[in-house]
Amino acid sequence: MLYDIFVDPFVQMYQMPDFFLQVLWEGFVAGILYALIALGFVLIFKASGVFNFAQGIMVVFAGLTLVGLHENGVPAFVALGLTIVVMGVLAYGIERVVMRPLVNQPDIILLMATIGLTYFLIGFGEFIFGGEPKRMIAEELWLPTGSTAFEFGERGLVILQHIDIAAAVIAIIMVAALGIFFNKTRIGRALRAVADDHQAALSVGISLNQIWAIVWFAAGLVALATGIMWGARSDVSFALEIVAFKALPVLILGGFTSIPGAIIGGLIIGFGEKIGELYWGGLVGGGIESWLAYIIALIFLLFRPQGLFGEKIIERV
Amino acid sequence: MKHLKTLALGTAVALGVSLGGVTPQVAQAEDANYVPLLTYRTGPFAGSGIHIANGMADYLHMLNERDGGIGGVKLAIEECETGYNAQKGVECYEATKGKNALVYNPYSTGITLQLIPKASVDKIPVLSMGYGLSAAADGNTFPWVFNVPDTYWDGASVVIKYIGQQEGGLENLKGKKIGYIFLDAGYGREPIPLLEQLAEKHGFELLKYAVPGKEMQNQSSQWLNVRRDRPDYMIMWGWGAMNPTAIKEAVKIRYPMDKFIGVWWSAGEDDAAAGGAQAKGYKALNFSGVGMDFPALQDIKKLVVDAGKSPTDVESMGGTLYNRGVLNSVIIAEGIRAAQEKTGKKVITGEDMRIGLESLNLDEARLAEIGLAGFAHPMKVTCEDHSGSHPVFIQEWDGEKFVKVTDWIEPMTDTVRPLLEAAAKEYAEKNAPWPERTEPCAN
Amino acid sequence: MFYREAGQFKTSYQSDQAMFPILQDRIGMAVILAVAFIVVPLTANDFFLTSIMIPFLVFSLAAIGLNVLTGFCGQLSLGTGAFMGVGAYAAYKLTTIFPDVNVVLFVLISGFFSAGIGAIFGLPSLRIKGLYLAVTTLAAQFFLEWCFIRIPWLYNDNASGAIEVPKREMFGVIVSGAEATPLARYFVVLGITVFIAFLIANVLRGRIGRSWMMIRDMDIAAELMGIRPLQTKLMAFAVSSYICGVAGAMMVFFWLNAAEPSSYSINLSFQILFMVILGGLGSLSGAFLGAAFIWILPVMLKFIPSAIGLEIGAETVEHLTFMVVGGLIIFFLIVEPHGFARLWQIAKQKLRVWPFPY
Amino acid sequence: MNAIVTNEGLPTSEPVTQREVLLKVDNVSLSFGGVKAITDISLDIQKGEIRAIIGPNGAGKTSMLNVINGFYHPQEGTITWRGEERRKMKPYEAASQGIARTFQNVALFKGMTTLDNIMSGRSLKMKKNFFWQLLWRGPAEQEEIEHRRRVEDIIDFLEIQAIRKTPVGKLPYGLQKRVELGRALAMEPELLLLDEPMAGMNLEEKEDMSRFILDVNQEFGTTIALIEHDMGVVMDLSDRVVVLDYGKKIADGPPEEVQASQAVIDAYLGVSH
Repeated sequence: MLYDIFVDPFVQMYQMPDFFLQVLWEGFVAGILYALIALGFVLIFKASGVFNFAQGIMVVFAGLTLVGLHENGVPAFVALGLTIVVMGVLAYGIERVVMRPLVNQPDIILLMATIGLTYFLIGFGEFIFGGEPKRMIAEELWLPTGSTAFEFGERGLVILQHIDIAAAVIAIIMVAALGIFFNKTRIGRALRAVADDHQAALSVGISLNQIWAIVWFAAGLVALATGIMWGARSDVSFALEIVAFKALPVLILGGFTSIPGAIIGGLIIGFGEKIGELYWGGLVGGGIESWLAYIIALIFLLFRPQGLFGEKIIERV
Repeated sequence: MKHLKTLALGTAVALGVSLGGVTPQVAQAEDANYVPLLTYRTGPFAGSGIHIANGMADYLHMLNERDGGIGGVKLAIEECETGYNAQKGVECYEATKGKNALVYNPYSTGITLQLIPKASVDKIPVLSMGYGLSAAADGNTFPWVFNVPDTYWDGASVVIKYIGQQEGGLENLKGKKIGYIFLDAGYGREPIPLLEQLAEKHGFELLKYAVPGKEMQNQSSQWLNVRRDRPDYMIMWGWGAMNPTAIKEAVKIRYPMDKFIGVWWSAGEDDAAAGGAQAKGYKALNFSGVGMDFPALQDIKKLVVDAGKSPTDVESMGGTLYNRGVLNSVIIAEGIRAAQEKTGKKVITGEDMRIGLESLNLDEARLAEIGLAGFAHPMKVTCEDHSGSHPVFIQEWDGEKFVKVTDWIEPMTDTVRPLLEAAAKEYAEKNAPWPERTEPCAN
Repeated sequence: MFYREAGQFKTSYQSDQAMFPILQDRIGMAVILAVAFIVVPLTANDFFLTSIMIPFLVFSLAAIGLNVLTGFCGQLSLGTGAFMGVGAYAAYKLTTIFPDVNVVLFVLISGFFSAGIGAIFGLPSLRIKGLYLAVTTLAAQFFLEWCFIRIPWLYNDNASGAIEVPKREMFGVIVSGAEATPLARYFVVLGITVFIAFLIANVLRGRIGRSWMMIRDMDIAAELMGIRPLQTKLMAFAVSSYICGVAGAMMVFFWLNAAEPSSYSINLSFQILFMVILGGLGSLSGAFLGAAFIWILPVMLKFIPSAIGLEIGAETVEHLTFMVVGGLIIFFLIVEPHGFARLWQIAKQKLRVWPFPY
Repeated sequence: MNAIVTNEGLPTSEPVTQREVLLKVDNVSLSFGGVKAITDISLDIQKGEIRAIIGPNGAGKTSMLNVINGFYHPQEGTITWRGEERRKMKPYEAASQGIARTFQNVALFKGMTTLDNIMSGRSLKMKKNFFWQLLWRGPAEQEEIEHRRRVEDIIDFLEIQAIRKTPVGKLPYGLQKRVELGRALAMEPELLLLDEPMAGMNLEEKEDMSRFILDVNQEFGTTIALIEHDMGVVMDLSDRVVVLDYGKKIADGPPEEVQASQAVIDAYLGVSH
């Protein structure tokens, strides 16, 4: 028993290095996708303090809109453009209808509102585009779909999917672009000001409403990118929503407000759950992926309640 | 804001008041046979469910259009959305059973399991065509449940038999590794006892890969495990979004597709198409015809789909799952017809329907008569055997469509049947006191 | 005018701290109980009982359970569904091991199992607060759900992986299993729900209820006043989980008859949370109102189109239901974040001053 | 110094120094990360006195109170309570030893009524367990009524009968402060810590509050330690004053003495260090 837990997995890693590499790669790709969803959460939480449960649904909704439009005869890139417009309208609508009237409500009310939004978007998306899973139009968007295998020692093989590589590249571009946007533009500065202190930002003439709409739009774009990547791995349908729950432990690890935290947290969870599942999961019947991420996050939280990158909390009275 | 609050108060009160009026009308036309269809066109399983739902509804509507129903009595058809959710399924059942429902087709093993104990109490049969509780094939224990034409255990035995054929005999399975990837729910677990039995008997190693329902679209770990274990064959019991994802993942790890065999529910065109060109060679069981070359299907197209009376997409007609839905309705319709003959009544009840299903005999002549010659293997139900363990065939994906690649293969009835009876007995014991069969055999 | 307490004087502290100090409320409560125990059983049909009343009561109880934790103690939990599941599986194991013992007793005992599990998962609440805690309770949800699937002992190795409720009698009446009449099941559910709601109302107005609210309103001040935070929070977790566990057991024994692990999924947690929030955090009557709204509205929406003769596909109805429920949730949150309980108070206030606007 | 409180009937005539020492703080230092909040402070609080802690903003006054009631744990130094050295303890343990307090920013339980807030002060004194609470009828109810009587006495004392059933969130600031005092009194403490009890009050409210503080001290014999910025109030109310600045003690003694201290004058006028 002890052997199975403490020795055997490492022996396996050593004996089949190609497989171990493959596991790490899968963990990396999963981690990137979790990080992208978490990134959407972080953007919104930073700017408005809203824990946006609907981020997972926005991912599906964006993907579904893109594919749905294409299915109805819209050329791929036009559909992409239209989807961006739709996400913009959605962001504006959410700001107008949900966020503005609910400003200054307690966290839990805002959280519930985003869960309400989740329900609404599920119904709305399926109402418009139908409920069956749809194939992502990866090829039409000029995304690579093949795979490359690397020989590795004797009989060894590491297979890299091109789409996964593309996902990683796009994620990096996305984060870099957001970084530039935050640090170099006027709106970015205003956004950081809002994140720091709403009242103070208001008093220097920054429009909160405008910032919120922009942030929701940015989160919508991140969602769209995530939706395309994830959709290319498995089809687009609302079943993906559940996978989005994986982004929550990522947030806990990384802290609710840290963009680097989201990315590193995503990678930790991605690696952790794949390695855990493949080398230790078998001991308890497998499927531990569904909760391992949460347990990792929970244990972590007990030692560092503020997350990886959060600041130490000093309680005051 | 103040007005908003008044409005909210008003809304709340209005909702409260209208509550009283909700109870669905039990008023049902006296001169129709009422068939509720528990379907799902939403949720993670909609991808498979929509085709089934269309097939089921379209055939029954076609009968109404073409023949004015069955035996001169129209069919009242009502769909109730379950979302593959057991709770909603039961709700649908409770809401519709009072309207003199004839039979239920839950299209979910989970819902089926919940309805089985209710069936004998409410006197409404459950028809779980090729799914549900395998043990329900034992008509003596489960007089109200039908799983014609085959149980999952029949299906699993056919897969093993086929693999044996490929390897040049069942004895060559010794020492082989066979992987079983399944939806981790009642559905996917159902065949495990049989597969384990066969593994012991024929000396192969059974490797199980469970896919949790909520992680259907994220199977990379399971397939990494497959890659590590390198099983000689893979068997899949998948449904909904699990199927296309699994096929994609199999392609991704470069698993030889011709050694990958799905159950009849993993046989959708969309499922295989998701794997792209590399999915060529993927195999699946089937027991219903593929294609549109059947007069009855042409009638559906003409009278229902083209007439705009159905949400069905013309292109999806003739697909495996659509045709499966049609076959389901064929069995319902033939059950009703048999019941009308046996009882002499035109408008029948659930109890009559049970008799009708129990005396179902869909032979070749009858299939031809209803315009479905060769659509399915002739099937027959007896009082003892509610499944019949009918032969099934295997179809292969050629990159565009499924092609039948084997002849009809008989299940290993001699192995399966005793196990079924033992399982039925065990079920009755576990659920003691389980009602004894009191219904006389009408055959 | 209609709801006026003028002239009702309290002469003792006892009467002042009664559960319903105002006469009109006492009358109202008596009427509600009379309707529940007499009018409904006499008039309702099977559908109304099985698909509306029984689930409504089960969910009300679950909402009360979550309300103890979230509404009164301020600890946000998304693991309610799993805690309900623990109750259901515990009751199932107990009644299949000891088939001769009264099933209602087991349903009540099963709550202790979920109370224990709930307390264990409540441990992190000492260090983790707010939304972080909410996310960690998801760990409980997903871990327990996994247990329901992967520990076959819990469902007696049924091939189906589901628990199926056997036939059980109480005082010669069949109360569970397929043969139990809706009426019998209704009475059992109603009895348990009213009983537990009454007991919990007692706890909430006393010392323990107050200590929960102290933690909720200002945990630091509470601690400086001698409240032990861990003990108090764990107690809230345990009591809350007990109630949820009983509700979960009732859900399978007296309503669904069989349950799969997916019956106790995260969606159930959300559903209960909606009931609590829309009903009103920290209000027992709110739990009932919220349960009525969240459970009955979709059922209504589902059957309204066919009732008024509209030909809409089943899936369209489902989509519309999602949209309407989601939209209404947002609407009510915007209009009255304190829930229906507050709306009801506003209504009472209006009745009190009627016919004058103020 | 405008005398807003008349000194009629000051506690006792016996010399202040002869009283029993209730709480003694020796060489305490506290820091957060690199920031030193308190450096090497020693002070004592004697039974029955009113002890004021004053100093400019950020002097470490509130931190000192937090140390005394166990919310912060000093890195160095000892705390002696009734002659016994206190180990590192949780705030609720301090509370059970008889230390109560009010807060700089009102820390009432916002969702509860005035009555419930004050009743919450009785939490430590109520013992009936969960099962009696479930039943309510009988012991739990008796206990509740018994404590309700004590709470009503406090309500009468503070003259807040009319707002008994009002949720405290709806009360004006002055009344909230009063309710908070009532809540602390309900604990029947040995030592009552008041953190700026008069901040943000108008003259009339200050007068009321001062009277309540004196009454508490005299009628119930409660020892009081208070932080206050209003020098007039401090000088008139307190028996002894300790002055903190930048986390250090710069003066300690009777009001008049402290008032004359050069260090104190410098601290308040902002002489550069």
